[in-house]
Amino acid sequence: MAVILENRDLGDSMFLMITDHGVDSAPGQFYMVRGWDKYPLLSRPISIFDSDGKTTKFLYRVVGEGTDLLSKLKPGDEVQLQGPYGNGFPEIKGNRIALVGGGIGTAPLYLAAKEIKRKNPEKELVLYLGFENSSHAQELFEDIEADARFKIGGYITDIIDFKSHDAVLTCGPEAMMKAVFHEAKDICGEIYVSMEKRMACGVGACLGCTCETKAGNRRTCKDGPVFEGSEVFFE
Amino acid sequence: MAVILENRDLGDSMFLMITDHGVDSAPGQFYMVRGWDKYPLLSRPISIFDSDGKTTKFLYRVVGEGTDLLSKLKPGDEVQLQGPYGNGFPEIKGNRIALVGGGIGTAPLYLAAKEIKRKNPEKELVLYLGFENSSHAQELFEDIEADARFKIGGYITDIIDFKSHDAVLTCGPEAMMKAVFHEAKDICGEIYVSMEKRMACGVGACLGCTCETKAGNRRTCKDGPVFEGSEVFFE
Amino acid sequence: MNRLITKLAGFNMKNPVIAASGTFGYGHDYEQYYDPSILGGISSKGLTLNPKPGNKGIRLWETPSGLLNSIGLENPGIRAFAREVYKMSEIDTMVIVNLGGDNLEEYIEGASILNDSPIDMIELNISCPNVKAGGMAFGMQCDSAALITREIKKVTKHPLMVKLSPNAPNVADVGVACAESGADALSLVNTFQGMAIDIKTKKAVFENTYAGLSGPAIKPIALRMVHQTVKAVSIPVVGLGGISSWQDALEFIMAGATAVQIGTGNFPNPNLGKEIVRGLQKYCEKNGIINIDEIRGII
Amino acid sequence: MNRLITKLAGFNMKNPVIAASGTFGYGHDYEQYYDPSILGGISSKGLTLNPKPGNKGIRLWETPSGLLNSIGLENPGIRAFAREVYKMSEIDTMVIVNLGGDNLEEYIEGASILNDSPIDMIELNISCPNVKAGGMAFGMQCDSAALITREIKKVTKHPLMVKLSPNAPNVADVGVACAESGADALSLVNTFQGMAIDIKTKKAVFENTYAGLSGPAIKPIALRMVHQTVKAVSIPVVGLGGISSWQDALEFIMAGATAVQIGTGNFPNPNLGKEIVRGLQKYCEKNGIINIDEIRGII
Ligand SMILES: Cc1cc2nc3c(=O)[nH]c(=O)nc-3n(C[C@H](O)[C@H](O)[C@H](O)COP(=O)(O)OP(=O)(O)OC[C@H]3O[C@@H](n4cnc5c(N)ncnc54)[C@H](O)[C@@H]3O)c2cc1C
Ligand SMILES: Cc1cc2nc3c(=O)[nH]c(=O)nc-3n(C[C@H](O)[C@H](O)[C@H](O)COP(=O)(O)OP(=O)(O)OC[C@H]3O[C@@H](n4cnc5c(N)ncnc54)[C@H](O)[C@@H]3O)c2cc1C
Ligand SMILES: Cc1cc2nc3c(=O)[nH]c(=O)nc-3n(C[C@H](O)[C@H](O)[C@H](O)COP(=O)(O)O)c2cc1C
Ligand SMILES: Cc1cc2nc3c(=O)[nH]c(=O)nc-3n(C[C@H](O)[C@H](O)[C@H](O)COP(=O)(O)O)c2cc1C
Ligand code: FES
Ligand code: FES
Repeated sequence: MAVILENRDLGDSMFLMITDHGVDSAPGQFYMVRGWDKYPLLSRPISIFDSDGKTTKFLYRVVGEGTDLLSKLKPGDEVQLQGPYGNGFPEIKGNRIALVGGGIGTAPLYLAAKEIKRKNPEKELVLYLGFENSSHAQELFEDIEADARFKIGGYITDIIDFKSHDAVLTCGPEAMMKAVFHEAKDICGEIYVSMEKRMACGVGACLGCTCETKAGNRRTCKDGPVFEGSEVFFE
Repeated sequence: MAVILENRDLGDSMFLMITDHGVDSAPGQFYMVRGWDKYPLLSRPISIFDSDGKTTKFLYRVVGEGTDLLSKLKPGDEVQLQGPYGNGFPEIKGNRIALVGGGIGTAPLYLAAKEIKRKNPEKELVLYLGFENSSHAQELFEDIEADARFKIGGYITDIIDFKSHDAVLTCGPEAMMKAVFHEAKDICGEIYVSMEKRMACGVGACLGCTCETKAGNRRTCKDGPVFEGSEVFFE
Repeated sequence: MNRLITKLAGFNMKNPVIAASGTFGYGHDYEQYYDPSILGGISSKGLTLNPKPGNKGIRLWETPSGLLNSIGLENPGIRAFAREVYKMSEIDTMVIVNLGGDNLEEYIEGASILNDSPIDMIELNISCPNVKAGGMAFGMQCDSAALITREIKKVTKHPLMVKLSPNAPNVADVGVACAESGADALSLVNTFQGMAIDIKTKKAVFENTYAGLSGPAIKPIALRMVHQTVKAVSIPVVGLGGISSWQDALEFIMAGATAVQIGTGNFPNPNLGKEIVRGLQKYCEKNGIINIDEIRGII
Repeated sequence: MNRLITKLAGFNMKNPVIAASGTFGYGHDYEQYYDPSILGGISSKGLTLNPKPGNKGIRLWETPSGLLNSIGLENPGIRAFAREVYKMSEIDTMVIVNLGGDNLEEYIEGASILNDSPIDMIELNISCPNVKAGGMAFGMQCDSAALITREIKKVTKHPLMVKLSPNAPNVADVGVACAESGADALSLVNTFQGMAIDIKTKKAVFENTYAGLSGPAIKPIALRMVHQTVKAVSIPVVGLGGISSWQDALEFIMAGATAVQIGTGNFPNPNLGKEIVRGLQKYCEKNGIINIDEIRGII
């Protein structure tokens, strides 16, 4: 059980939850989060926004019953974190990396950017972050040593010049990731997408989160959520 | 929605919940209490411990899922109170009244005693309150102008001399109420018992709380929970 | 504009929201919450020819998102009801009597007595799992369901809705049998036979061992059965089972239900009937639906 | 002292707690939580002769205290499994292969291939509601269930447990038919056929329209079916459906289940298997029960 230190309303239905969970985890991994006992039945997959060995942070959007319950938790309340699960983003070879996020899909890109910078301060990062509305969520991304560019409304791809990048990490609505992949595929050597599927177990046991790839069916929770863009059949 | 002002742990799994619910209600009535949204399914019947037009108070014991959830609510949290339901204790004609409670069955006797004293200060009241263990719940009863006698463990009937009373109100485990009734029936003119049955609707619609009486089946939630002792077939 | 007007077996209902039998008494118990005449219909507690005291022992047991009940058709008998029927009939809505019985003769006599009552419909309860004789027995097989439907149709002058059991081998087949035998409408589901054990006493919780499961837990199964039955028959089907919100009600209507009933959902939320009527009306307004018919059976 | 030792079809299990098919992969996925060899048994994901990609579209949908799934028996095929069977067999527990198929021939060939595999039992899945051919079809009627049981018994050298469908007209009757045809044990229930509708898209959520309901929501019905089947047959019955705690497991055992399986309960609580084994052992200790047999079928 982790204890909530802060659960900050960022506006536009988004929240930042800071917990005292001190387990190290890799960018792109996620937890099955559970802020309740028996109901609703399933835990909710939420990406790691930040993890520093002392705290684990989540950026989430209230869309239904589970995230609504999460948003009502107060400092001192407990939350179950099952994980960290998933593969996370791999080491990137490229030097001019675009991190492209849409909406709440921006969440895993914070730690991804931070870790790349920590390991390879010389790499150039640009964060392209699209939101439907402006909110305090944007401010969260301002303390990374990276160029963070925001687009409120419209298509994120409109503000990206893929030619200035050799690698892309992307997370967001599938249609956005598909567009990013198609625009980048002939230009950037590495393209990684973080897929989103409904999940029950999170550990690879139920096959509920299957993602069709060129290498056959893969489990988003265990073999993913990060896949090579060229591997995935987008819907 | 009522707001919780205080939710005090009294020890021995008992709690006093004070809400800002200002509806007047009669002693012996109850609310279907709901401190959660959809789960568990049913609301929980809880007697009115005290009601003063500004607040409504409940004395409850944690025995399962629902009462456990109630005990975790904090000041400022909301709770749904459906009611007040039930008939409540009637006007008592007798002048030397015994109020006999066992365990959490003591809850409705506080307001009952208070109201009798308010309307008829001349009446003599003795509260006989049995608890399995001592706790701060006892202290709650000390501010009524009545002789409050406590029995920790054992049979409450051991400390009652029914000859010094002409009326009895009782609430508690059915076996206790049955014993009280049998010892009092040839001595006291008025004996009222407050029955406890599982309830779903609380309004008389489902017939889940039927109590067998000499006048036929009665709904504990609507026709009761208070019945004349001589009417009830104890189990 | 009322976008919810619904025709059911010749009756023009204000809306397709009916209070389910056994969960709404005889119509008046929730009056402190709302005027019951805002509902499209109300089905009475199950009535039998002779008064029934109902079952002994525990009658209610909560399960995860569900409720097991073993009321056992406690009721004052049809004659006593008929004497006071005006109390229910004065509610300006479709008044339905839920009719139970121990055997065919009782059902027939009960239906005959009701001919003189100002009610709008009989709901033939051949699906109560909580009584020993009669009850569910008639609803389990096509031939017995057909027989009783035919016999009641012969004697009743009221429209006849037959309430089906989800415990039947194949509920849609039973529905077809009833439709062929003259039923004017079907309602489903009644409760699922379930069980609970008290591990402390090492006994079944209910004196009858089994009891009837209702509530949100059963909704996915009930919805599937309603969908299957709608596809199998051409008479109207009234859907129920676990409806707790207007969205749930809409799922049943999209699955083809002409109307819905709300049972267990009334218990946690005594305003449910009102909320569903309003929610469906607002949904139609927002989506430019003139009459809810437009989306009925869309799936 | 281990008070939970349980004999099932000739096998001495450490305890009566089995991980249910389709919810525990091939035994290793929960290893970060506990050593799977503490379980009494593990049933594999359903395997078919030929690899299956499973169903397209949404595969999971949460319902009140329940889960609808439409996985569609995604699996690598029995030959691929058999080549790597050592990975599952090295777990020191009763290793069960859950066997599915599109038609009788496939089932038979699958069972034959498994003769060379070091497994302890076959669980014949004639109850999967999520595949078009085969699957549940065999489990719906007594004669087809009897036929397939007989045919598999002819070819397999492993003990045979037949997994029954709660969607059958009468699950206990199907159980009797399987028992008479040579089944060594029965397991029930598989998922209940259910449905969900997405009111926003006005479409059924699942591509196959219907899906399988599991989880706490179904427990009361599953328990009733297990109780009925236990009374009807003399072979061991393994009970499952919604078990989420050792108390739930105990209810099934008191209802007569020789062992229990835990499926959906693993998802919200990945420690469930461990907790149930411990909980049952402690319960026996506290209540002076030398072996859990003493309370099995007490109801
Ligand atoms: C690997 C992964 C990482 C994610 N990271 C984040 C994150 O960092 N921040 C964030 O806000 N959201 C994230 N999501 C989406 C998040 O899981 C859903 O928004 C959430 O489960 C919705 O739950 P709910 O109870 O509020 O909604 P409901 O609609 O009530 O949920 C009902 C069911 O559907 C599932 N579900 C609904 N929407 C989604 C969805 N978009 N993806 C997966 N399952 C869904 C729920 O888990 C639940 O089982 C992530 C999803 C995945 C798969
Ligand atoms: C008219 C009336 C007045 C009551 N007043 C009080 C009071 O003032 N303080 C107090 O602590 N308790 C009171 N009770 C008892 C209280 O309702 C139960 O203790 C409570 O419902 C238990 O809920 P749970 O979820 O904690 O237990 P669980 O066992 O988890 O509940 C499961 C189900 O059983 C029902 N149930 C369990 N035990 C009882 C019981 N003893 N009586 C009725 N239903 C039960 C629950 O309501 C629920 O539906 C009263 C009961 C009635 C009928
Ligand atoms: C307490 C209770 C009593 C019921 N009594 C009856 C009855 O008398 N006649 C009947 O046909 N159905 C009866 N039912 C079944 C309901 O009308 C309904 O078919 C069932 O509960 C499923 O719907 P729900 O999930 O909305 O409750 C009863 C249900 C409950 C919970
Ligand atoms: C995601 C999922 C996949 C399943 N796959 C299979 C399967 O391959 N074979 C099978 O016999 N049962 C399968 N089942 C059914 C379960 O084994 C079990 O019978 C059912 O879920 C009821 O038990 P539960 O409520 O404990 O989950 C599956 C269930 C789920 C939830
Ligand atoms: S969520 Fe179960 S396999 Fe991925
Ligand atoms: S609780 Fe429903 S009639 Fe009393």
